[in-house]
Parts: sequence; C-alpha cells; structure tokens
Amino acid sequence: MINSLRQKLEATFKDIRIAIPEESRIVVTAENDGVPAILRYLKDLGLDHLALISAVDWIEENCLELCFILTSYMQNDDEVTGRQKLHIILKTSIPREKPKFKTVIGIFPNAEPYEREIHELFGIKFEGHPRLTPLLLEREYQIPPFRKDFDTRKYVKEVFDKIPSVEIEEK
Amino acid sequence: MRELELYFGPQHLGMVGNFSITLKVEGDRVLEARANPGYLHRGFEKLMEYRTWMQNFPMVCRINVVEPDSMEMIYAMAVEKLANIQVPERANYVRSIYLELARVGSHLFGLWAYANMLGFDTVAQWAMYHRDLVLDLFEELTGGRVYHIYIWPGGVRRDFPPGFEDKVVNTLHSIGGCVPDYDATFFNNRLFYERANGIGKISREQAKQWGATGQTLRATGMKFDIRKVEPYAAYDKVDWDVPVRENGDAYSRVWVIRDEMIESVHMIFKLLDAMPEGPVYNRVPNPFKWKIPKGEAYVRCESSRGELGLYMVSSGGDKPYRVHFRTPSYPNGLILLEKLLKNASIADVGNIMISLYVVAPEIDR
Amino acid sequence: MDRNQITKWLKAPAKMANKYSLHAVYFCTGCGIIEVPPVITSRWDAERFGVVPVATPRQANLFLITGYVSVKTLRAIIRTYEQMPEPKYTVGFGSCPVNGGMYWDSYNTIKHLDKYIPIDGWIAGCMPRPEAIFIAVTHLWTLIDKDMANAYIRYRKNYKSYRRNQELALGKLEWPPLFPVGDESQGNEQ
Amino acid sequence: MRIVEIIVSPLLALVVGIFFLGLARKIMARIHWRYGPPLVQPLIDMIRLFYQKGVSHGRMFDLGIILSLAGSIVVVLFLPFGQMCPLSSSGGLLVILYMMLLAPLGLALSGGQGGNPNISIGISRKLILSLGYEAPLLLVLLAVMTRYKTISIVEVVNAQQSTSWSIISFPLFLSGLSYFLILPAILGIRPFDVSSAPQEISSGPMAEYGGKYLALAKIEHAFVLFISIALFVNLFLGGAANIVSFFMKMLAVFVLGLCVNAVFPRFRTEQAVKYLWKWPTLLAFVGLIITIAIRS
Repeated sequence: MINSLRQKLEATFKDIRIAIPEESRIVVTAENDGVPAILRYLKDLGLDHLALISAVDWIEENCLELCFILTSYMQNDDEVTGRQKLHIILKTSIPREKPKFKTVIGIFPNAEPYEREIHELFGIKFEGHPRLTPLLLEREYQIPPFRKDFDTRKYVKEVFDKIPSVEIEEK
Repeated sequence: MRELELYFGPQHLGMVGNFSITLKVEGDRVLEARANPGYLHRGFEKLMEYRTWMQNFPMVCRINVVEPDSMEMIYAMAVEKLANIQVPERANYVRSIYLELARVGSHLFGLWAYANMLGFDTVAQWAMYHRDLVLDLFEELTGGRVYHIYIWPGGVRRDFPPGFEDKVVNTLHSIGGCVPDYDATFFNNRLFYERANGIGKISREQAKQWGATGQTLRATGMKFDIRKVEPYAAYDKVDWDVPVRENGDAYSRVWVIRDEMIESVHMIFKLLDAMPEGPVYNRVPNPFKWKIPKGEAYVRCESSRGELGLYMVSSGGDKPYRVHFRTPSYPNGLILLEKLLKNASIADVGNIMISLYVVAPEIDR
Repeated sequence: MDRNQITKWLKAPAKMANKYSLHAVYFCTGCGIIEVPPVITSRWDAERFGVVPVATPRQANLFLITGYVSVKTLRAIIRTYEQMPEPKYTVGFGSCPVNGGMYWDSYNTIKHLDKYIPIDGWIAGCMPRPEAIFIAVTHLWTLIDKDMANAYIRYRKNYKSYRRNQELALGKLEWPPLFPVGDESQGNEQ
Repeated sequence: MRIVEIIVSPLLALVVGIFFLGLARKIMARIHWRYGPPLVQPLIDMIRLFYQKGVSHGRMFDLGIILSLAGSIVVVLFLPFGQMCPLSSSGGLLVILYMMLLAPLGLALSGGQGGNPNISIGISRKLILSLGYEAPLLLVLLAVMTRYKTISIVEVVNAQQSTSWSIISFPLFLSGLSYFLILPAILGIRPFDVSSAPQEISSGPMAEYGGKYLALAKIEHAFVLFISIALFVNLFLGGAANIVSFFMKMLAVFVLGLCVNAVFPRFRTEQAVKYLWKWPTLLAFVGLIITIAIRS
C-alpha cells in the first residue's frame, strides 16, 4: 500500500521528496505551486479526509512550513483496511516575509477555518480565501502571536501588567 | 417581515460553553448564521512551547473541560511516540477503562445539555446526577473531580485503589438500571422524535466533505471510529461494536450517543475481566532534564466527539517546538454548524448545535 | 424560618430578599462552568438557597465569573455586568480570574479581573468543588448582612478608573459610559 | 359588601397564584430528585425584584405591563371563587374571553419598546400560539353556553351544583377534555412554553424586564395561572360551594398539569399550533355539534 503509493506519487510529480519515517506515515515535501495538484491527486486516490492544516515557524531557517495532514475515510460502511491507518503529511515551506499561499478550499471545503486560523496566528495570507476575517483574537498584535519571535511573556508584562489596579488607587 | 440580527450567545441559557453564533433571522427562520468563536482562546499551543514536556500535562487537559481525559491520552501518545517509550500491558487496560468512563461521563453531560435545550428538565437533572456518580469514581481514582492528570507518558499515575473495580461495576450498574427510565421519558418520547427527527440532516457525502467525524459521521451509517481504525490502548484486546444510525439527523446523532454509552459500559466490564496484573508505569527520565529527540508525530484517538488528533514537532529540546490539536468540534462548530443552521428555525439553533456536540474550548484552544 | 429571621425580615426586607434570592446570570465564561450544572441540578441543588440561573442579565443579581477571562470575553462580561440592575454581586470563580492562574503568561487572557470590574468575593482553586460555591454563597450572605457586598457602589464611585482600564485592555469601547465620566463631580454623588 | 369582595378577591387570587408558583417549583424539584426551594421562594424573589432598580425603555414599556396586569385583575373580578364573585351580575363568559386578550396584548405593547430582537420573536410566537388556542377555547365556551343556555358563569356553576359536573356529563366532557388539553398552552408551560423558552430566545418577552417590571410580570403570571385554572374548575368541575373546596379542585388540576409539564419537552411553534388545531379543536368542535344537536 505505502510503497505503491510512493511509486505512484514519484511517477506523477517531479519536484517532490518522499520519506517514510514509519510504517503508517508518508511525508511528502513539495514546492508551493505543486501543492494543490498533489492534494487533488491524493484526494482522488482515496485520501479524502483533510484532518488538519498546521503551520510551523522554523525561525532559524527563516521559513514557515505548512503541513497538510491527510487520512482517509472508509470506503464502505465497516471495512477497515490498511488505508485507514495511513496518514500523509504534505509539507511546503514559504518565506517568513510577506508569506502567502493559494487557498485549497476548492479541493477540501473544510480547509476554510484552518486557513483562517493560520492567517490569524501566523500571518500567512491565503489568496482566494473568501473570508479572512479575525477568527479567535480580539486585540491587534504587531507580530502574529504564534510566530517564534513573538514573546508572550514579554507581551504580558508590557500590556496586562502595566494596567493599574483600581483598588490600590482608591486608598 | 423585517430582518433582525440575533446574537445567540455568549451570554445565553441555551449556550453550552462560551461560544456565539450571529444569526440573521426573518421571523422564525434563520437566513444566515456565522459562528463566532474565540471567547476561550488562551493560546494553549503557544503556552505549551514555553513549558517542559512534563509541565504540559496539567495544561493539555484544560483544553477540553467536558472530557479532559482524551486530551491527556493524546498528549501522552504523542510524547511516547516521539521519545519511544513503551507502556506496560496493564496500563493499557487501565487507560482504556479510564477513557471509557470519561466517555460515559461526557455523554451524560451531552445528554444533559441536549435535554436541557429541548426543555426536558427532568431528564437533564437525572443525567447530571448520574454524571456526578461517574465523577465520584474519578475522584477516588485520581483525586480530582474534573481535571485528573492521570495518564502519564509510560503508563498511568497510579494503579486502581483496592476495591475500585467493584465500585466501578456497582456505579455502572446503578446508572444502567435507569436506562429504561431514560428510554421511556426521553429517547422514545414522541415529542422528542418530533423535535429531533429530520433536524440538521446531512448525507454521508456532505459529512465527508466537511471533515466531520465522530457521532456526526456515524449517524450517517459509516462505522468510522479511531478505536477500530487505528487501535490504541487496549481497544483491540476486547470485542466490541461501533453503534451507527442511518439518517444523519439530530435524532440519529443522539441515538448514537446513547448506544455508545451502553457499548462503553459493556466494554468496561469486558476490560475489567480481561485486565492482567503487573506494573502500571515505566519509569521516564528525570522530567527536569528530559530532552526528546528531534522529530514529528501525528497521533489520533477517538474522543467522545470524534477524531482527536495531535501534530507535535520536537526540535530536540526540553520543550515541544510546536503542538497543534485537531479537535473534533472544530469542523463541527465552524463549518457544519454554519451550513446546517441556514434556513433552520430559531427553535432549532441550540438543538442543532448541541446535537453536533460542539464544545467551545476545543475550538478556541 | 425561626423567630430571629422574622425580625430580620421586618427590619430589613430588602437585604433579606437580596440574600435569599440570588439569581445568577448564566454565562459560561470559562471552564468553571462545568461545575455549575452539578450545582444547580439534583446532586447539590442550589435552588434550596434561592440560587437559580436566569436567562438575561436584566433579571439577575449575581454574576458568577467562572474561570479565565479572555480579552474577547471581557467585552461581553463588561456589557453583561453593566446591564444588570443594582444591587448586583459578582463572584470570581477559580484561580484564573484572581491572578491569571495557569494562564499567567497567555497573551489573550486578562490577569486580574478586579482591574476591570469590581468583585465581591473570590473562590480560589482549579477547579473549585461545588461545595465551594455554597461556601461562597453563604459568605456572600454575611457580606450582604454587613453591607460589605458593595462592589456595585465601588464601580459607580471609581467608574472613571474602571472605564480607563477597560479601554486600555480592549481599545475604544463602542458603548457609552454607564455613569458620567465627568471631571470634578465624580465621586461626589455618593 | 361588594366593595370588600372587589378588594379581597384579587388579593386572594394573587395569594393562590403565588402559592401555586412556589408549589410548582417544589413539585418539579421533587420530580427532578431535588429538595427544592422553600414554598415562599416566589414571594422572596418578588420582594427582591421590587427593591431592585429596573430599567425602563419608554412610557409604553411601563404602561403595557400595567395594562396587562389590570386586564388580569378585571378578569379575576368576573370569576366566581367559591361563592364569591364580585361582578357576577354584569357580563359573563364573553367579557372574560375578551378581557383575557388584554394580558398578552399588554405584554406585546410593552415588549415592543424593549428593542431586543428576542422580545419581538417571543411576542410573535405568543400571538401565533394564542391563535392556536383561541379557536378551541371559543368552541369550548360556546358549547358550555349552549348547554346551559346562559352566558353567566355563575349560572353555569349553579346549574352544575344542581345536576352534575360538566366534565362527567355527556357531551360536555368532550369540551372539558379539550380545555384540559389546551390548558398548558394558556398557562404557557411545557410543552407549550414556546413564547418564553429561555434556552431558545432568552425568555422572550421578559428579556428586558428587570426589577419591578419583572416583579409585575411575575404577578401577572400568577394571575393568569389563577384565571385559567379557576375557569376550568368553574366550567367543568362544578365550581364549589365554598372557598376551600374550590381551592382543592384547583390544586388537583394544577398538579395534574405539572406532571404533564415535567415529562415533555418544548414544541416548536408550528408543531404546537398544528397540535392545537388537531385534537383539542376536533374534540371541541364535536362537543359543540353534539351539544347543539341535543338542544334542538
């Protein structure tokens, strides 16, 4: 299963690197532009469950890494095969300055809130996303808070600890 | 009729959890619904990057207050996978029993919320009382009522106290004795059927497209359960079945929850019978100096609401480099809810929301 | 009801009625809300003491702030609090509203709730047991008896400072001040 | 003597209504496996609310609630309570039917000023629901009036005293059953609490009431409770010769209604109307037809 998938992927796409670190995991690294095509291909192969879109800030390499984690639903009602145990992590790295990426809502409709969240917490702009409005945050932050150079402890000291206590003023 | 903007939550008696839905309504009909999360955002995944591997255990369980135990489990699973720690056989059984107890408690909470939403005060109060009996078991086992911090990398924190198995059996029997009452007043109630049948209906294709898991998917007939698909703990050691329904509406979802609760209880009995003797944890390195080799892992388990995943990256340090939880309420609350609320009646807003089992802190994290 | 209580009722009916009819706003501000359903249902039954959740803040006089307060929730909390009619009582539930608790370094939770709205009492712990809510209620009764549950008076008195703190945390507030934030007349009304 | 009755009768109705509210909470608590609040809890709540500051939303907001309260008090004066009926000679069932509309109307007027969308939804639900129960109610009252050939409620009571209760006499038991089926809708308790559903629309028309407005609304609710049960007792359970037995009959009806309340969830509005127009209307209609047929 895994090896045939690997061969298929390698035969179809050129600029990708494939690693199989353990029995049930395939890690595919691709260029930015290739990602939608690979996602579409994998979806047609039966990996139809986009479990998660995540981002990792590799500050030392000066890049942000997007991870698409794909697993598969069952084909029938109750047949469990090796396919369901498998998960694919599709990675692509984008620069930290003015990061942008093409939205994948057209392929996986459930990508919408994940992309919104990543836009908010990592500052990656998803082109073509219909609704990049704030999802979780209320305050505005200079640096998106999940980037590694955003120091939450420093931020707390600078913002919340500076607000004076009313009870002390009273006395 | 004029269009009104109606805020459903966060301060609302029908809202379980700090969550809000902005509705555009015309008369009694919802034209458009916008989920508005973020009231509970604490930046867990950021905070966890600042704490050591062991310090994160009290953090993870607080992500989901209704069922903290599956959160502990998934974090322990990820750490064990990254650090390559083995778990003793007995600990696997203890973990399974513990997680199933948590599932029963969580489903009873869900039953409370659902019954309360429909105005079934009586059933709601019974369910909450029975959940409290389960919490008493947790209190005896772990010392905490709500947050237990019981699952540890390499096993569980301590073995069952003497006589605990009997208490579990007795409590579950006394809850099980009330199932006919629940059936008569709630599940088989004609009015409940009228209220829930055909509400929030989705097909299997839609469920797959929108990333649903758990009851939402199982109510459309697919036996998709991570405990079967990718067994962890001791779920592959005993024989059990995944309850499903065909219709995909709120009625089916609630019935799946009920059947799951009963299945969990049976599973606990089987696990208790099959449980081997032995130690319950393997020693882990000194937590203050514990460094985990560079690597990444995606693990998943079945929480009471669906597929719970954790993507964790270690850069070889004493702290995680990045953690990201894939929570089942996330697609349910942000995608399915908005789609299903369109053209629903206002009376069904809470009905649909709770039947999707949306737990707000899971979405916000 | 013993004779002692009857004299108390005759002497100060407002105070006694306030004590025994604490209607709580049902607002799930944080994870502490998980202990509220057990408290209001059959295991602990807070209705014995007249503590009932009500649907809207207009009908309530007790605000139980259950757990950590994120910045977005703070806005809702202030609006809810200002909608409640006086006299009103606030109780902070759990460690997180006291000083941030385990989210002391989170960028999105406020750390000291009493900088933004006044608090009558705290229940410490994470998670406090349901019994702690009853202890808090009985403690609130003593405070009301001694006229010490005066958070809403403090709010009126120091409204300027509270409003300033709220604006520091949330930016410009979109609703008008509840009390005049005038210049010198502030505080003299009392 | 009549002046005294005019003063005493609403007061008595209020006491009975508040007692019922307290009893309802206690009985519901026992069904929930709880101890429940003290019986005087509604009274304590009302005292507290009167001392609390209420927020007014304009003159109509104040007047509406007073209008609805006044409407309810007037209805009480027309109802025989045991042998006590202050305005027995004037008016009758038609006046009661007419005046009973004032209470929801007042709440609607008052709520319209509130500006809260929950209120307008709650009021529209209330009006739709009353559309549902007014039709069977009218049919029931017509059947009773035809059967006893009078519109005076006192004479209905007297006629039943001399013969038998209408609920056990043919064909009025059909109408009686119909009235009992719509009673929860008139009272606004489950399964018909659509207009005040706290989990759906934040208690609907009451959403903006606080302080003394809420207290007045609660008093109004106590009156409505009294009126609809007293009407049932008078029309179908033969009224009563004295206050005590009248009260006992009311209690029996009320506890029966509470048991229905405890085991049912809330209808959706359209389901409620569909139900009300099906069985109760059918029963009431058949009852009316048979009554007319027998009479002619």
